[in-house]
Amino acid sequence: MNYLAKILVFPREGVLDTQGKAVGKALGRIGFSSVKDVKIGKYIQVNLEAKDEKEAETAAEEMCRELLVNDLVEDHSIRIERIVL
Amino acid sequence: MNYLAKILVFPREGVLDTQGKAVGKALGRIGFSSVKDVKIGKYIQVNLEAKDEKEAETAAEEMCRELLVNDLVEDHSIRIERIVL
Amino acid sequence: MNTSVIVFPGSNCDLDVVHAISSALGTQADLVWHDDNELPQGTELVVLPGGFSYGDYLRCGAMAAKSPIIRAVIEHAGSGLPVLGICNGFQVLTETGLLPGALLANRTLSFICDFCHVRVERNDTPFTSLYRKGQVLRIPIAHYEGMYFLPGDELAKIETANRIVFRYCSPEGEVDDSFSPNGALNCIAGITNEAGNVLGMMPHPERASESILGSVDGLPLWQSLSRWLEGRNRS
Amino acid sequence: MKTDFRSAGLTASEYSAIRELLQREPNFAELRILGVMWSEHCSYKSTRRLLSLFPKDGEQVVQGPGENAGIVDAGDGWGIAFKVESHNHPSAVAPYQGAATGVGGIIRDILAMGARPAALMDGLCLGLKTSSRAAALADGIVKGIAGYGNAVGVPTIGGKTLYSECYNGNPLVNAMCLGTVKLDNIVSSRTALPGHLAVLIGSRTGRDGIAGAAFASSELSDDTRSSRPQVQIGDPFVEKLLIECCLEIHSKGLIVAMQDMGAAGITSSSSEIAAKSGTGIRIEADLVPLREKMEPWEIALSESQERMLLIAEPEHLDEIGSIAAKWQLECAAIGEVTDDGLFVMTSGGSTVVSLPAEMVGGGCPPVLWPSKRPSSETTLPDGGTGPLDSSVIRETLAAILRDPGISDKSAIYKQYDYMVQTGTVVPPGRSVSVFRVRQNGRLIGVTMEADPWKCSIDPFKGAAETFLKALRPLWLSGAAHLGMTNCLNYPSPENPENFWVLEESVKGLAAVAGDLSCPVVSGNVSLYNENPEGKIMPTPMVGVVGLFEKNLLPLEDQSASGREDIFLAGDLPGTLEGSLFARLTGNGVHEGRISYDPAKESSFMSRALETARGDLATCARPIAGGGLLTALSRICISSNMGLTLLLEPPEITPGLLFGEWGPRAVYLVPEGSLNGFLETWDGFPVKKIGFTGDSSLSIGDREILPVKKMQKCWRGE
Ligand SMILES: Nc1ncnc2c1ncn2[C@@H]1O[C@H](COP(=O)(O)OP(=O)(O)O)[C@@H](O)[C@H]1O
Ligand SMILES: [Mg+2]
Repeated sequence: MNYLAKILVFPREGVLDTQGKAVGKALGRIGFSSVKDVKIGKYIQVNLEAKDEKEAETAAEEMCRELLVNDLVEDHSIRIERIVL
Repeated sequence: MNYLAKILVFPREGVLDTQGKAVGKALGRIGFSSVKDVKIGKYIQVNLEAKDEKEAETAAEEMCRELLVNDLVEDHSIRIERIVL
Repeated sequence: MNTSVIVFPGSNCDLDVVHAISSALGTQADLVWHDDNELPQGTELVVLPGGFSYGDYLRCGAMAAKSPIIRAVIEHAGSGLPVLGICNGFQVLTETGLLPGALLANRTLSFICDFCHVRVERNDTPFTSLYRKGQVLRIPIAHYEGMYFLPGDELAKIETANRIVFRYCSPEGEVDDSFSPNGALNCIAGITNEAGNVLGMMPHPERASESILGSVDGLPLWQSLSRWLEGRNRS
Repeated sequence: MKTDFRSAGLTASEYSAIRELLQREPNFAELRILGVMWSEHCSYKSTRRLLSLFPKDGEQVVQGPGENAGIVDAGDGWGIAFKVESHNHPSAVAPYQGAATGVGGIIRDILAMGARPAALMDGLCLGLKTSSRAAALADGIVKGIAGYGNAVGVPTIGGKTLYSECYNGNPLVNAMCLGTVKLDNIVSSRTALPGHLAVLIGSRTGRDGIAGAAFASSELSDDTRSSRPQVQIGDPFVEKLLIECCLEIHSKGLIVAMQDMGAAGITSSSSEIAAKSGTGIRIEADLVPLREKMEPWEIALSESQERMLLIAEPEHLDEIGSIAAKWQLECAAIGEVTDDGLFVMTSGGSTVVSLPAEMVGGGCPPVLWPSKRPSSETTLPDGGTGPLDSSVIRETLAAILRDPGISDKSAIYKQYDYMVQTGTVVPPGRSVSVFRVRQNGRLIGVTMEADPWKCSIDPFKGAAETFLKALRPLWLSGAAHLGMTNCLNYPSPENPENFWVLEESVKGLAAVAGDLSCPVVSGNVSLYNENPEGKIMPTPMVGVVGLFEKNLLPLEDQSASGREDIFLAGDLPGTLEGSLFARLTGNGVHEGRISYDPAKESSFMSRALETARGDLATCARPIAGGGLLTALSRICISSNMGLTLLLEPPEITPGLLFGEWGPRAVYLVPEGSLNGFLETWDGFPVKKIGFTGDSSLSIGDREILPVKKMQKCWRGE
């Protein structure tokens, strides 16, 4: 079966988010004065085959550990969706 | 009131997602043979003040149009969440 | 030649452009801060230099394109005077809409700093009149996001309108994807607007303007501009 | 609160020294601060005595060690500030950020002298490509240097990369920066006066890298995540703004003293300024712009990047503030210079730290580790050393050209913007990197060298040879050396044999510095480069800066036209001990003896300089790693031109073809210059060994390798 693992990767709490900071300031400068803070991360969408949701999730977790996420500086969260064709 | 605008930005259909392709290949190489396709985008989380959800959403849309997204090459989606302290 | 070189936070080729113009033409160029609302009186050429404006965060050139000075740059372009965007400056021009398209990550997914070859496709612009059509230039590039992209139908339009000024090529001038360092569509290294007075290019002419730096193939670009402006002032 | 000195990183004797000096118990914050400031990384407690052996003076030296960077005179009122700094431990844990912040840190050291950062060099000792972990570290490190250096707009114009298994888990990242400064406009860190303000400019302070210095002062444990300081994140965008901002403030004459914030952040920068200026300093923690809520001791020790401490007169604060605002940087007066000699930190109206500034900065008692010459003389296999036959030469040369230490490094340096600032006259990939000082047009040559294998065999002579390997290419290209910087990368000094090796290496470097008048103007020490899997070889990394005479262009090191005679200047056979040949073949290691002969080096130097200045050759290349045949191959490869060696069979020994050590070089001499060349080298061993031309490298009438094949090997195709 086909699943979509939707993975959000963002800077860990306390780790400087250089990009988010710069974008937050820029939004303020161009007039979005309501903005208090911006965080920027990555969105990774993996289309994978697995026998069930559980297996898809385990695989995605492993991919994060092995390659997609640097857990010294990044946190992540995963959501699995079944692809119905 | 405080809202979190969670914005996903990803390469538009037809625009080469070089990074996604490279990551997909790399995952295959290190043994994740179940991976069929990878897309990589950005995750932008804006913490903003607004009087209600509607206003927050409008503001976020406008930020996307003004700065956060380049529609020539990117698509985006927005989800608004209320921050309860 | 009265030149204004725009300095964005994170620009890093601004002084290089000033230096190249002064060594090529003996004229001084002004640095103009992005926060200004006006260009200095009498500005003839505007240069958006290379570098990492706003750290290249979000998208290269996106935040710089929202700077206060950009309105004046757009007006300047509208008046028919030349605007040159080099590397990050090219990215700013596409983000402002003065030029079509976008510059995406190199297909190698790495930063590339090297000499490359480009072919001059047009010598009827203010920037290129002193080149021969078909002339091959040896000129440096230094970028991570230099892959020119435009959706197919629009790409066809700018091709038909003959708006490509430079294409990556072999040392002998053969244009082929295999000679493109970054994977740019149609090997595009530089394009103009419809009127031909706004040029965006990924290669750095200011790095090829002195023989001690290994190439003088960028020199004619400054000289062309100077001559074009003199001609305009005379008429 | 019961304070535990051990968890602060102090020893029992240090703790009692502290109580002695203070005549009281230090409080918790003070203990943490002293723990960091008295760490090896900050205090140089194990090496201070050794470093004092370095000759530091010379008429060209404007600023020797002791400031943020050394400065040498580059003519016409301009100076070159330079220094090398290691970021080994952070890069082993977080390669991208570790290497990036290493680059950021060394740039701020140069900036702190009032200099404009003009060039970077990177010395990398990496693990073997066959280890996937080492390969990932190497990749991250290179990307980190590129990511930071490119964005900040300082070209990386060269460096040194070598590979050995001992660096698999202990990669070395030594970043060197050079800056240009007007000699009458140098900034110092020892000119603060009571009543001046301490002004912090740059990023907000967060919890990054608290106690990072202490981390760099111990071995790496297996666990890469727990008990680690928060990884420091570099923001090259802010650094670029910081450079421009500080230089603008400086150009207006508003800076009294300046200090970058490196290890131990506010504490080290402010206490160092106070100690060097003979003043005190009081910092109010509550005035420091923060990213998050922090304890005063955390504020004192945070290693958040992209911050500088300026000392300024109070009436200039507004102008400084408006310049900082223009560059979108935080700017806050966080305290003032006092006259009581104390480093004081207050918070919420009460004093949280009060320590003699002298004690914080330089008070750590030196540690004299026992030193013991290693007993086990490594007995090296003594292979056959007779003449080699062509097929062995062919295979050996091909293997050498493919060796990662010799082969093409362009995959690394093309990721670096090496041309920004339009001053790069000789780009990476050559034996010398050369940049032009924009302000006066003078050319500066820079080299970086390390040779841990030779240092492992004989730390004194190996370190001397390392230094000489950095000097000779400068001389050959025509640059007279001005000064040296170095990074001493070693394992734990607590092992007596390690310490002996360190001592001997320092003596070897000092000998060359003295004998050849190349003073040491700055440097850095990185100890404890070991982990449970092993320790690094002794790796002194040497950087040398040289100056070309006005209007002299660097002599080429890799161009042949096919119409030159080839000369070897120097002894016919080199030495195989510690050579790449010996490592690859385990053969012939006893041919030739290693030596250090300063008189000979000096004679070589003057002749090499004269040759370059007199335009007596078209190409000159030092014989270094891989020996004579490798040096010649590099010329063939880049000029796409073959050559023929006129050697007789008895001469065709491994020592001649592949030996290293000592002053040896190959020259290409066109016919018109022959007389001048030979006159210049009269009295020094010199011999015509062949001529250029054809499309292969041959010895006599036997083809060794076609140029095309050499190119393939070298490029790894
Ligand atoms: N990490 C690096 N960064 C930039 N340039 C490098 C780097 N490593 C090597 N180089 C360049 O590549 C060339 C070859 O490097 P290397 O083999 O380490 O030195 P050598 O030529 O002394 O044996 C040198 O010109 C050097 O400047
Ligand atoms: Mg310093």
